[in-house]
Amino acid sequence: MSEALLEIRDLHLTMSSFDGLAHVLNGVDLTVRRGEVWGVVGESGCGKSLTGLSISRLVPTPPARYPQGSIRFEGEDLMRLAPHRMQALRGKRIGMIFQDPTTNLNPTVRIGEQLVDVALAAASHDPSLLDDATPQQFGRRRQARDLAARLLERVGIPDAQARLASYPHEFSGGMRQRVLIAMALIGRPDLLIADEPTTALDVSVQAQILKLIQSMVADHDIGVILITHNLGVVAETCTHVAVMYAGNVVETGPVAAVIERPAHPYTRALMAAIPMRDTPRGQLQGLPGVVPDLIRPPPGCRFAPRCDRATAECRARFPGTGPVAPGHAVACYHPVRQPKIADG
Amino acid sequence: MVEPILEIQGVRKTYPARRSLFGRSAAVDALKGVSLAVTPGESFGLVGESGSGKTTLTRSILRLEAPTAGRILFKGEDMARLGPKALRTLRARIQIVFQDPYASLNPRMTVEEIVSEPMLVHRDILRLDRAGRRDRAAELLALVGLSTQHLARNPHEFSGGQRQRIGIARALAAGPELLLLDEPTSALDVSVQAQVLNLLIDLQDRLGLTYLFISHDLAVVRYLCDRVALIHSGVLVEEGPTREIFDAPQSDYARMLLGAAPKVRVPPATPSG
Amino acid sequence: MSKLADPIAATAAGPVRREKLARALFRFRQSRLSLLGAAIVALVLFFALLGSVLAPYPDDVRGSVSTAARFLAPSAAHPFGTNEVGQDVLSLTMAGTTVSVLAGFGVVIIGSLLGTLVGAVAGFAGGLVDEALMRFTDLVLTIPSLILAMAIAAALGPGFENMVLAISLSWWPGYARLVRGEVLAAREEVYVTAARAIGASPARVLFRHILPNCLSPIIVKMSLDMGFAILTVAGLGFIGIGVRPPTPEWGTLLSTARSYMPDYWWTAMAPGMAMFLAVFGFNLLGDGLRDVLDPRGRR
Amino acid sequence: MLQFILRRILLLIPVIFGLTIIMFVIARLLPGDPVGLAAGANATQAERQALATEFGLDRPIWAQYGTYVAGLARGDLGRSLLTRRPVAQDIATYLPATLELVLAALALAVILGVPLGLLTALWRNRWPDYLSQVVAIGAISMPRFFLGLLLQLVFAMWLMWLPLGGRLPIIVFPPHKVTGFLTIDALLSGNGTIFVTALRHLAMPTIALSLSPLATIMRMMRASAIEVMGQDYVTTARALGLPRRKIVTKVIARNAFSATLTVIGLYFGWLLGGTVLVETVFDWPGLGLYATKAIVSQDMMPVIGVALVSGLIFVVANLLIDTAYGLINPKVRYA
Repeated sequence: MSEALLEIRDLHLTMSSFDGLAHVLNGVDLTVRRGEVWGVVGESGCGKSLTGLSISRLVPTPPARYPQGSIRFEGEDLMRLAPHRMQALRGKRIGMIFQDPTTNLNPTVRIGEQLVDVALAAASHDPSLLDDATPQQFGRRRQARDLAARLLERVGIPDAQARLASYPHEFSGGMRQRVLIAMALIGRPDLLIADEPTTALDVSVQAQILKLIQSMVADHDIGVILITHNLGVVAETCTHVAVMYAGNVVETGPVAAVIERPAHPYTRALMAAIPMRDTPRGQLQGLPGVVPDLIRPPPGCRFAPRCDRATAECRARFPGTGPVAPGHAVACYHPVRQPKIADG
Repeated sequence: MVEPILEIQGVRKTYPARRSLFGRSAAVDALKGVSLAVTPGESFGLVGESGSGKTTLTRSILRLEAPTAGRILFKGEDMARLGPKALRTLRARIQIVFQDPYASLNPRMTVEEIVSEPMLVHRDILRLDRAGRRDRAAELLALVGLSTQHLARNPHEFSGGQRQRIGIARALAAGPELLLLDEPTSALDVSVQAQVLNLLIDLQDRLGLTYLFISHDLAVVRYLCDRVALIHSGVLVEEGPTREIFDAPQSDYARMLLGAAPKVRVPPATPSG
Repeated sequence: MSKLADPIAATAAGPVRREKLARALFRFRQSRLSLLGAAIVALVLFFALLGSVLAPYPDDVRGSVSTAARFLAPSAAHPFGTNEVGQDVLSLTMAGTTVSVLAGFGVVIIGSLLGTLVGAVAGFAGGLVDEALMRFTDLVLTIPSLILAMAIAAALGPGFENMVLAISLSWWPGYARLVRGEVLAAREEVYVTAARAIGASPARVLFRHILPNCLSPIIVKMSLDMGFAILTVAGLGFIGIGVRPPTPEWGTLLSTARSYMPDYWWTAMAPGMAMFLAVFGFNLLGDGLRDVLDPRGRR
Repeated sequence: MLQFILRRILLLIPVIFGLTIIMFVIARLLPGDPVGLAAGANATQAERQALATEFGLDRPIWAQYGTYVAGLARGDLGRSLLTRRPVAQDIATYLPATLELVLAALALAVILGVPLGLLTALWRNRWPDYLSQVVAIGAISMPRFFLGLLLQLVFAMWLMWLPLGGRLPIIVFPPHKVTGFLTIDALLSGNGTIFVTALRHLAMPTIALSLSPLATIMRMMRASAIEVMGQDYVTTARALGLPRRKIVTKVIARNAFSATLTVIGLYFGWLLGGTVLVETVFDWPGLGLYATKAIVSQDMMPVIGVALVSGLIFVVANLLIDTAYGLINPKVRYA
């Protein structure tokens, strides 16, 4: 069990809005080790993206506030870090990829220049990064350019050296996402956070991008957090999964365990709502009710109002996270302990 | 053989090259001769990725665009040869539900105005006065799982799932026979999607509607549709009963697409825990 | 940034329209600047209506002169002093509000009506009609508006109506471009396609779906333009075309005051500051309205 | 790129043609009394009739237009009753003064407006931003000619720091004419003192003319910078560790400026209009003053000539701005 790369403990986040104070994160716990690919899955408004952004402290703190909780990266609490030291981590130790490839690249700057800028920023903290690209006497910018070309080739962009001079609008959606992956990994980070990296892409392109992320992980032995609302993507790409609902992690564990023996009622409802190979027409079980209002959240477990197993205990106090199997934990007083569900 | 409710015969669509101030953009062949037939009461799935031409086909069926060649017949009548009046009455019989719940409803209108607009536009057929339209609107809202209390509200006060229900109520207002569903649930969360899909199935059974279901999501198409057609860059690649297509795909494109779609099951070679 | 929780399910019953109005008013009150703007505009409109009546020396306004009271320095009796013919500058300025504001309204209303018509037809019809109308609009825009207004005023000859017409004829292209852009954007909206798919007639689509959603930016531009129209009217007055004396008008007042600088400098202060205040008020109000009305601004 | 410019130049021809039609309509067709205006107020009936036939006002419209355009082709913009000289000649002499003033004002507005807009955007919602917003709206609301009078009153009459008006003191010989811009010609002929005097004369009119565009460009730049700061690619740049300085210059400033550039083109036309009032206040011998004097004495042809030339300058200026926009924003080039 290598020492934890990232440890989020009891993270709380409140966001002030016109209608009042929204309690968006309600004590998130997550631990990621090198080589692990964590799928953080949940429906819109569950706080998965905000969790990802909070790690790199990209959530602007005038509207948002972190009343309690810590985010330890290799033992160091990022919440207490000075801004300039935090900036030193971004891109160098923590890489990020976002959802929409059409809006995440600077439209007025060539691809090569954008890659070089990230490489130079990372190299300013660790000069050795550029050395293995080309010998030193050619100058840092030239070294960075060669590194960028190599990265573009690595992510599967044909004649990379020439394409450095192209502008973002000259690439397709899939190609742009590859460029963004190259940008996120050029600083050789130890943790990669990908927020819905394939949602905006076609199914065929999505499959290629997911395989690319998997091979990059294998090459550099890094930890990955893949944020998505699609359980299928998690099943085929991730080693572990954390299911989130209304600001809480309700179930975590190895992918196989959680998919075959989902223990939390919400995870089960989520899987029952997905049309499978053999779901007879009309038998799909929708989840009645609505996501809770985060400005006046229900006391205790936030899923209780929609949960058919809820008891007075659930509505009174928020259940702590307890194990149901080795490495497989759930935040519920009445987890479901059953044999494997039929094959998906 | 039952006479098809909708027939698309060899429809082609070419967008001419646009001479813009800064350069020429090449002519685009969006549809290269597509033919298919939808029988009454059926749910027909049209699956294609972006740029496959499925949106162009939808707009051609609704006569929002005229195909360059080929014919589209609704219950045997060639829609191109209909006069403006006949075309308008035809529009009452074909309605559409859009993908984006946030953009498909006029932000300045109340739910009552939105749902009763088709009845107002086609008052010559439906012959409903103001009160009649209001009652029917309330009835339709109940049919899609909303309440009369929502009539006076504006779209921005509803969740994505509820807006999609309002879109469906509007589509049913003029009493259509064919409903075009343009990716109606892809913008919704899984749990909400399931409710809307079941609502669509329930409405089809109760009102005997025919669905043309357009989507890029194979799992949803398999769940809802009896027959499926795969379209790729303007060409119909494969067509047939849903079971056959999914269990024994003939074309390479179909096999690739089915393989690429992520499935919620433990893949055989699970990366070590 | 992810979208926060979906908008909360339909809120409690209660009269809906009042609640929407309350939210809009709250946002308007929030920015103190727009409140200040609204107050100034109210003051300006008040003087526009009752200026000549409320003026401390109403007969001065009607053109009576008294050489004895020439160039009196600012005093309690004459806060802004008197001019070369002994008339109280403050009274003239207060009366001058009427002409400036009236002309401003005239320009904005004629300009916006003409421009909206051209813009809506061009945006909605598209094709050749759009091309022709827009080429003509751009053509009118190439000539600087003040010079064009001067040319038209020169051709039409002096007088209040001619001046207002001259400025309006050079003012409408701004609205044409704005409305055309809004209509083109609205045409692409999904709910407009939905209306056409339902079978709504082109007229219904334009007036029930497209124009209502273009209204806010037009209203914002009209309130901003009020200020600039007043400036242009005063400008034409300053260079000598426009209202014939004895009707008091800020531009002409300033022009005559100029020739008595620097000894009797106070004669210029009142009209100049009145101009500044009026335009400042309309600009603040316009900004405030934009935050409240323009959905795009809020989205 | 070249093809793009050539096509735009070709587009000039219909524009010029269109301008002549508009001017012809104003000069001849508007209900005013063109003959009376052209002949001057106290002309006798015989003189008016002679002028009518001379200008062919009794001939059909299109024939009149034919002679009008033929005249234009020969550079004949009619004759000014006031100066007795052909309008075209007057315009040639007064044009450089207006251009010098307009370009100086535009330069000042852009050089100060763009960075100020960026700074207020970066510090938005804090007190300096609120203050700058109020001052900006104040600057936009200040009538140019009233501001000119105030500047004259304070700096010329009371403090005597700056000259009251005009381009050069009468006693000073203008430098050898190359561009017609006194400041540049003075530099070219290496005459420092004339350069300084010319600059001191240019100061107040430039400030009066540029205050409003400066504030508007600042607000425009601020609005587009704020919009850019909300874009995903800025979040990506921050997430990947780009230093704040580079994010501000290369990501925010560049994208915001390319959006503001198109507006600066439109503003050039506004400045041309604005000079009319500023030149009147400062007796600045440019097209504006020329047109004002002409209009007051009902002398039609100069006003028409000035409007035509201003239109042309505006079109050419916008062509240059669009080309610059094409260079900065690559997407436009490969549209």
